[in-house]
Amino acid sequence: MEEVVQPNVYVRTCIALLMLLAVTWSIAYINLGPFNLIVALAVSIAKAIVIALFFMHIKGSSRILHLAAVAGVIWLLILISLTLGDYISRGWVPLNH
Amino acid sequence: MSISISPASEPFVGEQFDDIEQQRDAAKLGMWIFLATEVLFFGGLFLGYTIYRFTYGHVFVAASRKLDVLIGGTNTAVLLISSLLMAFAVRAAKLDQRRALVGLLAGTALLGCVFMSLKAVEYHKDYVDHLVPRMGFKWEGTDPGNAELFYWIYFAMTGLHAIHVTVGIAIMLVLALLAWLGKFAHGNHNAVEIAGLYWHFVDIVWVFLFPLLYLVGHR
Amino acid sequence: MDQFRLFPPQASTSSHEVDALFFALTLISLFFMAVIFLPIIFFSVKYRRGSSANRSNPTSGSFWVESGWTLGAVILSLGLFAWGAVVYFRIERRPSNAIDVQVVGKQWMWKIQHAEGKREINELHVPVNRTVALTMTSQDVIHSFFVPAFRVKQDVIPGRYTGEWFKATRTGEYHIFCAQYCGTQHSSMIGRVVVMEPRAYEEWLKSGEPTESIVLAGQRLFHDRGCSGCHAPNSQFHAPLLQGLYRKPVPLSEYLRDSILQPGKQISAGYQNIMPSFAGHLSEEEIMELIAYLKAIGNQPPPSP
Amino acid sequence: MIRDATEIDIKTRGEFARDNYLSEHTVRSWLLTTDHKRIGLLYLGTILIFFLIASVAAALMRIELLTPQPKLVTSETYNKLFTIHGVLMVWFFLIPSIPTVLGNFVLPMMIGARDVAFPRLNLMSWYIFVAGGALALWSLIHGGVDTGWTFYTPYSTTYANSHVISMAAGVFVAGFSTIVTGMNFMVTTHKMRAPGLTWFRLPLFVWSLYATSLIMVLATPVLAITLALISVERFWGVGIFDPKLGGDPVLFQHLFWFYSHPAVYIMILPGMGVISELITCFSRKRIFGYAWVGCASMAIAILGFLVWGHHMFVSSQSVYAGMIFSILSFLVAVPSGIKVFNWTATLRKGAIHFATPMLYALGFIGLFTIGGLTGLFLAALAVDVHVHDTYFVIAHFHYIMVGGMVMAFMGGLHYWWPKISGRLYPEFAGKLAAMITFIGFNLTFFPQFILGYLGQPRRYHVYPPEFQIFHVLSTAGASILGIGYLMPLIYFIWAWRHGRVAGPNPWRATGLEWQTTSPPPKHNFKETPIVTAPPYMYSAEKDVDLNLASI
Ligand code: HEA
Ligand code: HEA
Ligand code: HEC
Ligand code: CUA
Ligand SMILES: [Cu+2]
Repeated sequence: MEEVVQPNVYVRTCIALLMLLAVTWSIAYINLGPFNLIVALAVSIAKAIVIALFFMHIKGSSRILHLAAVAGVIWLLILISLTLGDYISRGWVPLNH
Repeated sequence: MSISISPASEPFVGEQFDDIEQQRDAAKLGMWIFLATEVLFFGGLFLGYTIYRFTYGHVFVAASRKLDVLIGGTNTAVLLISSLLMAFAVRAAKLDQRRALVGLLAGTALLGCVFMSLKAVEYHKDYVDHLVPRMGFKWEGTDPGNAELFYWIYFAMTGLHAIHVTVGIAIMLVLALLAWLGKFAHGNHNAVEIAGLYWHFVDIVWVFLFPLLYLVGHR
Repeated sequence: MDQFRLFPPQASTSSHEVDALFFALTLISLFFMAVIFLPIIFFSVKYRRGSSANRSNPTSGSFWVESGWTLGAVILSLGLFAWGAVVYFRIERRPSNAIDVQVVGKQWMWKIQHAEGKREINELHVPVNRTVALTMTSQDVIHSFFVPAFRVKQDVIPGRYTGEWFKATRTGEYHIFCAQYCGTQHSSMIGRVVVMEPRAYEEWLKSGEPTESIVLAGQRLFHDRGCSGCHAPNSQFHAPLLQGLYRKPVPLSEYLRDSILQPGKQISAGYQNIMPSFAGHLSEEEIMELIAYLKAIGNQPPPSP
Repeated sequence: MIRDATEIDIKTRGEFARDNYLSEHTVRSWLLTTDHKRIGLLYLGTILIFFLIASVAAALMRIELLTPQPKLVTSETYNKLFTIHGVLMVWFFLIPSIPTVLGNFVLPMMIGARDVAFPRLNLMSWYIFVAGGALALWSLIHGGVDTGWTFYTPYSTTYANSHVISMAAGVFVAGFSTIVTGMNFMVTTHKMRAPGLTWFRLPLFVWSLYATSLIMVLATPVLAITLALISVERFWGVGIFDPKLGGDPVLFQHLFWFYSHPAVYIMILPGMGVISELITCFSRKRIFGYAWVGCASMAIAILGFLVWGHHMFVSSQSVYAGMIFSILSFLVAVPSGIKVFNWTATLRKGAIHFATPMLYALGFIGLFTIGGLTGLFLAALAVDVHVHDTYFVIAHFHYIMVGGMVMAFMGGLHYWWPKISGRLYPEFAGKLAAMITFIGFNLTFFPQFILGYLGQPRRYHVYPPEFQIFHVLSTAGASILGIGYLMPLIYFIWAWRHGRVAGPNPWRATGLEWQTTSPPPKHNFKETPIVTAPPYMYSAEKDVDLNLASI
């Protein structure tokens, strides 16, 4: 028999998640300018981490699983940041007038 | 990943493995690697979203406002709760609680169906509101082309996610059936555990989709 | 143009710069080939199985040797990168005081128009020793405007303007190739650049039927298509005057293009978004003519109200 | 003194193992097998079919290009030929080649395991692959596709009127087979190693397969979603690559190359792994700089994800992005250099034996080096402006992919053939084929460098007459090259039944796969091996003594 987690850990995790959902949802009605996006993303990341740690049991599992869990995200960041870099810097050197 | 089914009281160990530990570790690692590929599979769409949101920020805000936050938000809650049930299902499987396991898997599937039904209602509403590209799309505001682009990305992302939910529901139903037949008894709960990982992953994707699509800018 | 050769003609200012880097790379490649192939041959002979060479104290690694060649390769790489980047920057950045030529690519031909209004297809006449700058777009798929003798190439993208420039240094005829695969007749999308003495070029410009300059054509369109109905001092619509516009920092061709085709994308401060989109109503050539006109009046001072 | 590889085994000569993985002969036993060795052979058969079709396309192209004006086929057909050639060669031959055939066959044995971690998934991945191939062939039979293997938008989405969707679907499906294989190999390497087999005792082939799997797993899904987007856009006519909606066709290129540049390392890393095995075995010496070569594989795999924009220097990508991608491209070349240098250094003080696999390995080093160095020309921004989309690029990648990877595949096939079949192939024929391949290859592709710098664009059906001489040389070379490929096909088939019995370890190599009988039994080892030493404990000095004594 493998070890199992206490049920209240799951319940608390879920409550935390629902609270975070409430945060994003309500923040959206306040104008924070560009911070709306930043807050929304921060909350989403927090939610994702909570789910991975407790529901998916990353907490307490081997290091290789930690690596596998972040690898996809890091690679996605590579894809997005380098491509976005192209779009942002287009036009810095005018190719036509 | 190998779904090991055996009625014996000893857990079933594939002939390539030395012991059940190795088998479980392998299955978990395999699933996590698969989830990494899933991140990048969705990643292509996230990239498209990022680039066009960067280029056409204003229209994206306007277009996002037409989506139904109430349905989107409720659906987020539905998925989060379904994840709770799933977590309990895995626990029940490990503790060899057959009845609880069947119930929890069925419950997870049920919430998945609730999600899909709400999604269907929402898609229909979008259709009625002329928000579906190529199907009577109408846009009163500025820049109809880029607004259409937003909805196209919206449907691509939520559509791909919906496909994943549907697959997840099917898996849950099959697992519930197998659990009912007692296939996961005696430590053979590997399949439930990795299916759980999948379900939680689908949940995480939605956690990002909800604010990015429904809450662009403030409302 | 049609004779056997091992090396392409060098007919522009860039061609020398690119070739210099090319030769440097060739030399470095030969160096590495020597450094690798000669030892392989030497060892193959000396240490062939059964030879009586001394094989005592074999080494299977050395931190210093490894770091040495790694570092050497890194430094060399950085140098080569820098050289390539400097020349690239020059090739990509459009110089001022150039002769403007508009190029529209379509399956499978190049439509070219000079500022003076003269049009040609699959041919480009330019004077020698003058900088010529192309503003290019495509009306269907991606093409690429490639003149090997000038060592320049640039993809031509639908919905956008890209630029390419060269300064021919030798008269003669050179190939134009479409280098980006664009469909069935991709390999027939070829033409020639004719580099002429300035005098001959002037004559060529004047030859044939008299043409309306690109700016004049744009002006005509501006009236015919109803732009002037709004963008005029006494218009009943509240629309910005376009004189002086081009002096503002933003307005490049790209911006003007978007203003005409996707007017809602960036709204000028203080105006309502009432301008209709002209997407689909203007050909790529017409848009280019309008832009040329807008640039011309854009350089004028705004009329005092 | 031993002059010929076939003679090595005289002393170590063993028996043909009767109890082996091939013992069952029914069709069912093949189609339902979960044995990694059999799956490797299933893959071998499948990819050879695709190689054959793609080669016929190459032959037709080469014959057509003999004359500047069209003779044999129409432009439309020509475009379909290079598309099918590229698509099949890349996705249905070269990417699966070494990983799924040699990797499947020897990886579990090399790490002392009974099988891969997920044998049933392994079989499933073959079926997925076959399904993808079937879709691609369906598309071919119904008229083919004319987009080039790169599927650039908006041509592929809006303008091409050929069977793009089914071809994209074929590649999409095959992609999942790649992902499953990569995942399987990674888990196998992590979880199934024999006791004592630490990471730094792994054979370098395993390191390279691990690095390859990393790319397969992290890059392929992006290709999948991109192809899905193409199909959807083509089908429904709305989409994110369409300039009419403000979409950007260049975004497609980012997505495509984010996959396809790493994919070129899927197409070379396994080859490098094979070469590491061959060089050390046939010079009877420990490989020089083991850890550096192993880590270089990982460095290539990871850095390889950061350079994709070097395919887009003239695509209207930003000048600064171009510079970033250029500098990273130069840096990713360094670990490849480390490998080449280490292979060369390994030869020093060895006892070099010129058996067929070694000839292929040396050929690989030569051709890969040339191909790689010309990659630097392409990475140097200004030069790429001129040679982009010309035959210079064609020559660059054929040097690496055909001169490099196909050579490595052949070398590996010859090296492990005695293990796979339990028999030796005729050594003289092997050497001859290796030599013919090498000569034919250079004649085919070297002229293309000159052609490319002269400005001959790629994907050209008709071309200016002054280029003809180089095309003629190239076609002549291809005919010789074709013979070089056909020969092994013939003598391998012959040797399968009639070759001399090889015994467990004809090369007296050190890997675990050589410690079991040939052909190996169903679960590879009679008992799980325990590893106590680093790999490649060869000794050139002793080897020479041994030989001299046997004169
Ligand atoms: C197996 C396949 C493979 C491999 C391994 C490589 C390896 C490399 N490739 Fe290649 N490439 C392709 C397959 C491959 N390529 C294909 C298929 C295309 C065309 C796609 C298409 O458009 O259809 C292409 C196109 C291509 C381009 C775009 C050209 C264009 O379209 O304009 C570029 C540009 O930078 C490039 C660069 C490189 C570099 C720098 C390496 C490096 O990794 C090479 C590293 C190796 C060496 C450098 C040699 C050994 C090193 C030394 C001897 C030490 C000395 C080194 C230094 C000083 C750094 N490649
Ligand atoms: C990945 C592996 C791979 C392999 C192994 C090959 C192998 C070969 N390739 Fe190819 N090639 C590509 C990948 C590969 N290629 C890719 C990705 C492209 C780009 C496609 C695109 O642009 O979209 C390309 C494009 C390409 C072109 C450019 C087409 C164009 O742009 O117009 C050419 C032209 O010479 C060519 C030739 C060859 C030849 C001669 C071989 C030889 O190695 C093949 C040898 C085999 C034979 C020759 C057939 C067997 C022999 C006979 C049947 C005997 C009779 C033969 C004759 C009389 C000639 N290839
Ligand atoms: C119905 C009225 C109307 C017509 C017709 C019209 N415009 Fe406009 N235009 C406007 C208004 C109003 C604005 C300011 C709001 C905006 O930026 O979209 C504008 C803005 C512009 C701008 C951007 C100016 C700036 O300061 O950034 C350009 C350039 C332009 N128009 C060109 C054209 C051309 C060329 C045509 C004809 C092909 C045309 N317009 C036809 C009303 C019109
Ligand atoms: Cu136009 Cu190729
Ligand atoms: Cu590349």
